[in-house]
Amino acid sequence: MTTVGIIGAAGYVGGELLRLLLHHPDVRVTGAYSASLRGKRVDGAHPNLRGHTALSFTDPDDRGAHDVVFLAVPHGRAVEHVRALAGTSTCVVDLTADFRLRDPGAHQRYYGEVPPADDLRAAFTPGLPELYRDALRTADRISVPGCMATAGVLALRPLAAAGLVEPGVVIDAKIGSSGSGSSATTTNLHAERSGAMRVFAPHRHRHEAEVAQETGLDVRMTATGVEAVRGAQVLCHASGKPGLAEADVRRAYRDAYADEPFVRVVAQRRGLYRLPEPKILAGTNYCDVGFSVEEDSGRVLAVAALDNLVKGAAGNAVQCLNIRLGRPEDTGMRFAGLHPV
Amino acid sequence: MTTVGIIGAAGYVGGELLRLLLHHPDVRVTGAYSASLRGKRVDGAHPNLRGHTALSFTDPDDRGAHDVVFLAVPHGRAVEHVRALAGTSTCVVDLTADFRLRDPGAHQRYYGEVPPADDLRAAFTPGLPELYRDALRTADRISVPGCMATAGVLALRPLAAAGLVEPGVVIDAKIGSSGSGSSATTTNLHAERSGAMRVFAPHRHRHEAEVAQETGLDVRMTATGVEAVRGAQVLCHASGKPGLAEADVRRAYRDAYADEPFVRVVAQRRGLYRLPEPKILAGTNYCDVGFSVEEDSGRVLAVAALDNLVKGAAGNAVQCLNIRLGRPEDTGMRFAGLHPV
Amino acid sequence: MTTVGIIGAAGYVGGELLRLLLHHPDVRVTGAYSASLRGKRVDGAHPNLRGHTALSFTDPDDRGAHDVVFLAVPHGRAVEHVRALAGTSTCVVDLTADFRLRDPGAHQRYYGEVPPADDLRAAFTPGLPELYRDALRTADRISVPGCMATAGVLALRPLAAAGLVEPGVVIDAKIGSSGSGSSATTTNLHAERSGAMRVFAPHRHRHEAEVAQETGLDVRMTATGVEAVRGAQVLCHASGKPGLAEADVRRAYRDAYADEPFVRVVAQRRGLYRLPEPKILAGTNYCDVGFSVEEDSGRVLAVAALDNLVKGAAGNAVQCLNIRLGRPEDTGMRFAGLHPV
Amino acid sequence: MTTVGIIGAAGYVGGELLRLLLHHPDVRVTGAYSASLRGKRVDGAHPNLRGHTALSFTDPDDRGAHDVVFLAVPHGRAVEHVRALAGTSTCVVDLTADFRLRDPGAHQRYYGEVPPADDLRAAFTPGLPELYRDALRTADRISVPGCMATAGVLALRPLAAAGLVEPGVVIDAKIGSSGSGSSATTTNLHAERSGAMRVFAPHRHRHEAEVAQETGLDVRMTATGVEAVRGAQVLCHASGKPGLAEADVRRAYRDAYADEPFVRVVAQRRGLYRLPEPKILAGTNYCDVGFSVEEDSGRVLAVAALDNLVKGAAGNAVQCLNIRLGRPEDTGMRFAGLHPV
Amino acid sequence: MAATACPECEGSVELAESLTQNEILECPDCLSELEVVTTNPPVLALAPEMAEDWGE
Amino acid sequence: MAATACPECEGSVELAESLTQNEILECPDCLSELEVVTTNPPVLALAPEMAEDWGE
Ligand SMILES: NC(=O)c1ccc[n+]([C@@H]2O[C@H](COP(=O)([O-])OP(=O)(O)OC[C@H]3O[C@@H](n4cnc5c(N)ncnc54)[C@H](OP(=O)(O)O)[C@@H]3O)[C@@H](O)[C@H]2O)c1
Ligand SMILES: NC(=O)c1ccc[n+]([C@@H]2O[C@H](COP(=O)([O-])OP(=O)(O)OC[C@H]3O[C@@H](n4cnc5c(N)ncnc54)[C@H](OP(=O)(O)O)[C@@H]3O)[C@@H](O)[C@H]2O)c1
Ligand SMILES: NC(=O)c1ccc[n+]([C@@H]2O[C@H](COP(=O)([O-])OP(=O)(O)OC[C@H]3O[C@@H](n4cnc5c(N)ncnc54)[C@H](OP(=O)(O)O)[C@@H]3O)[C@@H](O)[C@H]2O)c1
Ligand SMILES: NC(=O)c1ccc[n+]([C@@H]2O[C@H](COP(=O)([O-])OP(=O)(O)OC[C@H]3O[C@@H](n4cnc5c(N)ncnc54)[C@H](OP(=O)(O)O)[C@@H]3O)[C@@H](O)[C@H]2O)c1
Ligand SMILES: [Zn+2]
Ligand SMILES: [Zn+2]
Repeated sequence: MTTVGIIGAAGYVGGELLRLLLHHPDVRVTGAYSASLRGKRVDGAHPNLRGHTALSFTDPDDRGAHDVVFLAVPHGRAVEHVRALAGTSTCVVDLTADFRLRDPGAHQRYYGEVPPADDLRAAFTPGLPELYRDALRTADRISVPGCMATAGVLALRPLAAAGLVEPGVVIDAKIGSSGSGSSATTTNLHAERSGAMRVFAPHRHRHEAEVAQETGLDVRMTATGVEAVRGAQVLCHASGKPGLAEADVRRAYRDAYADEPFVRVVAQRRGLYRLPEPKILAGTNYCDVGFSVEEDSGRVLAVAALDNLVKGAAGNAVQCLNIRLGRPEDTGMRFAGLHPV
Repeated sequence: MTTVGIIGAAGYVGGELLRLLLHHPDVRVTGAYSASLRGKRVDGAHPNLRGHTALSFTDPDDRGAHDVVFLAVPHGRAVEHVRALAGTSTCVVDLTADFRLRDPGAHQRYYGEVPPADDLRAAFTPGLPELYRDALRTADRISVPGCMATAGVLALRPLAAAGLVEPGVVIDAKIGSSGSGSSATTTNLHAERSGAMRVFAPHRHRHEAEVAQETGLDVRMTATGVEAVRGAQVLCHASGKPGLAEADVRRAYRDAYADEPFVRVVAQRRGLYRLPEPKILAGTNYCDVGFSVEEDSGRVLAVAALDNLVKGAAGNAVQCLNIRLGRPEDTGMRFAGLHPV
Repeated sequence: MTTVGIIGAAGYVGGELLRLLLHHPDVRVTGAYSASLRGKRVDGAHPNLRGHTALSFTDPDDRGAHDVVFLAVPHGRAVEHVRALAGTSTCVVDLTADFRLRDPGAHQRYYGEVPPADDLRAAFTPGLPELYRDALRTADRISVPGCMATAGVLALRPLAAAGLVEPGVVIDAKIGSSGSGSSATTTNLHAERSGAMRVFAPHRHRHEAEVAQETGLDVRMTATGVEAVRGAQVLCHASGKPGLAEADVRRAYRDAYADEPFVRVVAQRRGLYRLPEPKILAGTNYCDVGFSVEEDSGRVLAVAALDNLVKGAAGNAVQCLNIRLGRPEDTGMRFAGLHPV
Repeated sequence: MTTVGIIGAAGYVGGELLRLLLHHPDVRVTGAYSASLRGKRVDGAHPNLRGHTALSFTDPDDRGAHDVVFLAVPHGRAVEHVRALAGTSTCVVDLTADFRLRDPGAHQRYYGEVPPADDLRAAFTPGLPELYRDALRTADRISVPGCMATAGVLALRPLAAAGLVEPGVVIDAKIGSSGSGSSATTTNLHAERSGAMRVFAPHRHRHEAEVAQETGLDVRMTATGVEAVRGAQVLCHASGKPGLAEADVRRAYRDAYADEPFVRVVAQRRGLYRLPEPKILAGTNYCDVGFSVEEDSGRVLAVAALDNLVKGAAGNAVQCLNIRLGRPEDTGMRFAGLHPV
Repeated sequence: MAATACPECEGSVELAESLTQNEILECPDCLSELEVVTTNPPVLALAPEMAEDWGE
Repeated sequence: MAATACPECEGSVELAESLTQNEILECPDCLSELEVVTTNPPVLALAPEMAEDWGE
């Protein structure tokens, strides 16, 4: 049994980690940390876990030893925990943005702050199985990408890798309200957030830097909050290289994802769900990717959808853990998703 | 021109008062008071008013003189403003619960606090045109009822007045998130409040006392927060007196509301909208009331729906003002509502 | 391996049966029947099953032999299938209303039609594990109750069995749009159904008869369609027997459900989710039940929530199957549900 | 009094025309035409109009004479009505796509069908007051643009006219379910359409042709159905000409729309509603337009939002009528919109 | 089971033993409806498609 | 582990070995906050509760 501690366990990503790990056959959750709810029952904050756990939260200051520690804390706060564990062989899976960008200049530009020290950063492997599976088998420091970044990378990477599109790509991203976490602010007040189509990042959403890093494309990302609790979708507008045929695009996606357990290629000519949509993915670890090519003009639309709290965060982290433990990647994550929903 | 000041103008009810009064032909808004937003533009807090006003908020401590003052402040805070105006002939329209219950014992029981002094309370006329129209023509202190109370009273009063039902009535009330105002709390966090069916008052919702007061029935009210921003609906389960016929019930509603500008009797045998529903009332001052009688068993269901911020608060207050000013009651409130929506 | 056929597999309940049974370790789905979609892939109609099955639909007229047949067809159409299987030892799990009411007079009254013949009806055991577990172990004809009926029975049965309440109970039921199936009608057009609070059954909702049958109470049920796709909730307004104490009620629920795998007692004094709410149950087989007692007046509110397609239909059916097969009841149904959602 | 007939009055656009025209002080609705609902009350189909009209629908085959006829019929069906009125001086306001594109080749390409004859087409003035106000004063044939086309044109025209951006523009459009009208199909079934992010036009949405026509830009439009009943929003991704400063862009918008009654420039640095969002526009005739410029990279995002049934259809048509009648443009359309909502 | 490539998307379409002419198959990848034009060798073509409404 | 009944709902509340006076426990059934009034024998009482906002 691998013992696991979750820092930030009272938050939305923390709750999702608990949901996935409490039933994981190879893992035992030995610490769920929250300062504000220390001593309180875990199923008070996460009512879906009633009957699934009798755990209570522990103060992060009383952290015990665990084989694996997940960091589901606010952006900027992972560094202190990583530093505290420096030199130990504890496996750390960080879900914040702190260790995602390899280029310290990009970190500075996108986050407006000094990046963590080089030696800390250098130890991290990106927590994206589809690109870094081999490195993840032995990684002890894993940095899970942002939710819309994962969607963008998985949508564009086959096109970029096969050299099928021109570098300039516009990404239009949509996301539900859980994407901004569990603290109550006017931004997320139900009467204000309901039915919103809120362009909260007209330019340079931070996940843009991650998509650029992993695809080599010149990406610009705009992000809009829409009516949903869970779910993110990216529409990537690209231009095909001269003479691009739809068959080439389809082949690139097929080849890239043929053996992936959690990426499905969805680009159908009939039916209601022809391209990826997040609602049927809620609770699952899928990232569905699809495309549409207009051969005349060479326009390419690449689409990806996922649940921001699962494949966009906790589920992706657990998939990395499964790889690290040498277990089947879908261990603990076989929920198919719901329809209708 | 009647000059008007609104205390609590940054809140949801305050915003709705502004929407209705800024275009009212007989009124000029000369003060929109907010402590937290003093000096800020009104259309910053209420973006629907862009292009409709250049007003800014004023600190309540700098209150000027107005012919009419609306109090849209939290429960318990109206008293201080009413006291400050004691002895003046300023017309005060209070939208809080402070002056709604005539019986100080009931106030104590339902609010768990000492009611305002008798002399302050005695001056108030209930702001319910359908029952107190004549008194309102000259009233200088008006206390607007609660939103679900208004729905409950208008649904049950014709039955009670005509003696058609037994006294014991169960009211099952539903309400949208704007009913709890504009401050951000976990309760109203979008990700928590979305899709809720939250029984927040399993027994003795406070509005129960108002319905009892105005109908003489022995009412019990349960309230549930449902997915909606605006809108309240009450389902009143009653038992008809022996031998009750549907025709009697229909006649009672018709007679009661034949001349009412803002109460429509909706009880149809065909179509999608057979009984009152709040969604098509958003932004309007209607309270739709309807009923269904099962003659065999004598069961009666009375239904009412309204927009909690309009007929349930600001619109009802403006209707009272129109009566007080001797103007047509629908002045400034001719919006028909939307469909589809 | 038990072989299973699903008649009505293209519908919403049929899709949910597929979701649960395709991953059931003891079962193989050997027939998914649909007339309108015969020959089409199952994951075209149920896009959540992409990657989970390569099955196509078969015409019901070509039905093969299966150990178990689930009937997820429209009300009134189960009889023909049951008749066709008469005399065989195929286990039939019927999800329609055709065999739910023991009293043919009640069937006639509530459904306005002649009930199936006595010999057909007599063979059926109600598919409600909490009440009929022992009989289900050997049952070959199982009739799964209605979704709001299941909620109502599980909410009220402990009170009724312990004699804690007076017989007259008012049930106010709410339900999402999936409750009326997958055929497109104006009733369920998105623009009309969105944000609805539609009292579609002001009196005598058909599930009332089932609640009466299983609790012995004199129940009246009103049903309202609310904004949700999945989910049903009942609020049961009852009067306690003289002297009723909350402790008695709590004990009755605890005793009734202590060992039930899918009934949780939820009646908390703190937190956001104090009483049962369907949204956190989507996709799960739970029926959460709770209560609130007002000792002064003796008023009792019993509340239950479930996912109408799972514990209200397909999940309950699979739980019955598990019992019949002598398997752990939660086989194939360990999904905990999501939060936030 | 101008007499008005509405063909297609039972539809969603028809209903909105009725809502606006029944209270228009200069107009009398003398014909509301529907084949399927002939003889039925108008407020049966449009429940928001209860108490606002006693009209019934008339069969379109019995069309009388009216000063103005609005065509709110399906795409392709306006031609027959226009032809029937050829040679009369009846003012025709067409809300379909039949007469929107000046270039017959474009019509053929985007609609896959032969455009109406040249002489019929030539008579039409585009129903877009912001661009064709003068021509509209005397126009007898008016063709109202598509909803997302209006948004796209109003968002981009100031930039195009001032030569501030490069020609290639990507438009990402979102729309609510009322955009596809009132007939019940699986596409719009509540359980399927709820929470959708459905990319129904990955390329070449038809409104793209209209935006190109009115701006001269090389536009590509993708459209997605999102969770909303009313509302459309466009995000227009453009590249500024070298050296573009935000101040130039702001000035271009200000100059273009300074005197427009129904276009508000919304591009704020603070607050929740910084860029245009449709929800606060429901029921209003506003098209809010805004922008964000990233000076370093020269990226420009232009945003517009409107209610597809109002400024996107019926309201825009009424604004044209007001111009044609020489009345204030906002006659009958002073509703400010709601917040919260 | 034999398989052939979908003429629309090159996806692999499984062919039953008992293939009959004019039979309609469905591509598992793109969900196109495919008509069996000849059975030996098996040739599939895009079936004439009723335009299917899909939004807007 | 020892357990005692919740004074509010009779639910079973587990008691750690190292119980300290005035410690706040939570009842697993009704989520009430319970204060340890005495440790030997262990006696729990409903903790003075800040009214918690919950809707409306
Ligand atoms: N939400 C998403 O969709 C999503 C997706 C991908 C990645 N992420 C990332 O995941 C992280 C968590 O996001 P979330 O949405 O779960 O946020 P959240 O709901 O706000 O939860 C964050 C939790 O962190 C705890 N915390 C705060 N400061 C801390 C500190 N210094 N040390 C330890 N714990 C601290 C808080 O609990 P206490 O105060 O009680 O300790 C809180 O419960 C963020 O970095 C976010 O960017 C989120
Ligand atoms: N929401 C409804 O559906 C509804 C329906 C019927 C009646 N009501 C009643 O209407 C009142 C207002 O409700 P709401 O929903 O508009 O609440 P809200 O959105 O919370 O607004 C209340 C406003 O009152 C101001 N305020 C707070 N304390 C004050 C004080 N001592 N003096 C003056 N102003 C103060 C606040 O602004 P600053 O802090 O900036 O001054 C705040 O904007 C409440 O009494 C409520 O019960 C509400
Ligand atoms: N929805 C719920 O929440 C719920 C809950 C509890 C119980 N139920 C019950 O479960 C049953 C199915 O409900 P649903 O919501 O899944 O309905 P649905 O989505 O409308 O599906 C019904 C299916 O039955 C098939 N069908 C129609 N006539 C048939 C016949 N004579 N023989 C065989 N199949 C036939 C139809 O497919 P083809 O025409 O293609 O064959 C259709 O897909 C109903 O009896 C309903 O009352 C529903
Ligand atoms: N919905 C929008 O957001 C929107 C926005 C801009 C423009 N438009 C355009 O406005 C038009 C109406 O759209 P809608 O959304 O209102 O559609 P809708 O709700 O489907 O209504 C169309 C109406 O046209 C009637 N009709 C059908 N065939 C007819 C014919 N040959 N002659 C006369 N009437 C006929 C139908 O009623 P009966 O069968 O009873 O006669 C129906 O009520 C369409 O051309 C649409 O493209 C719509
Ligand atoms: Zn294919
Ligand atoms: Zn307790």
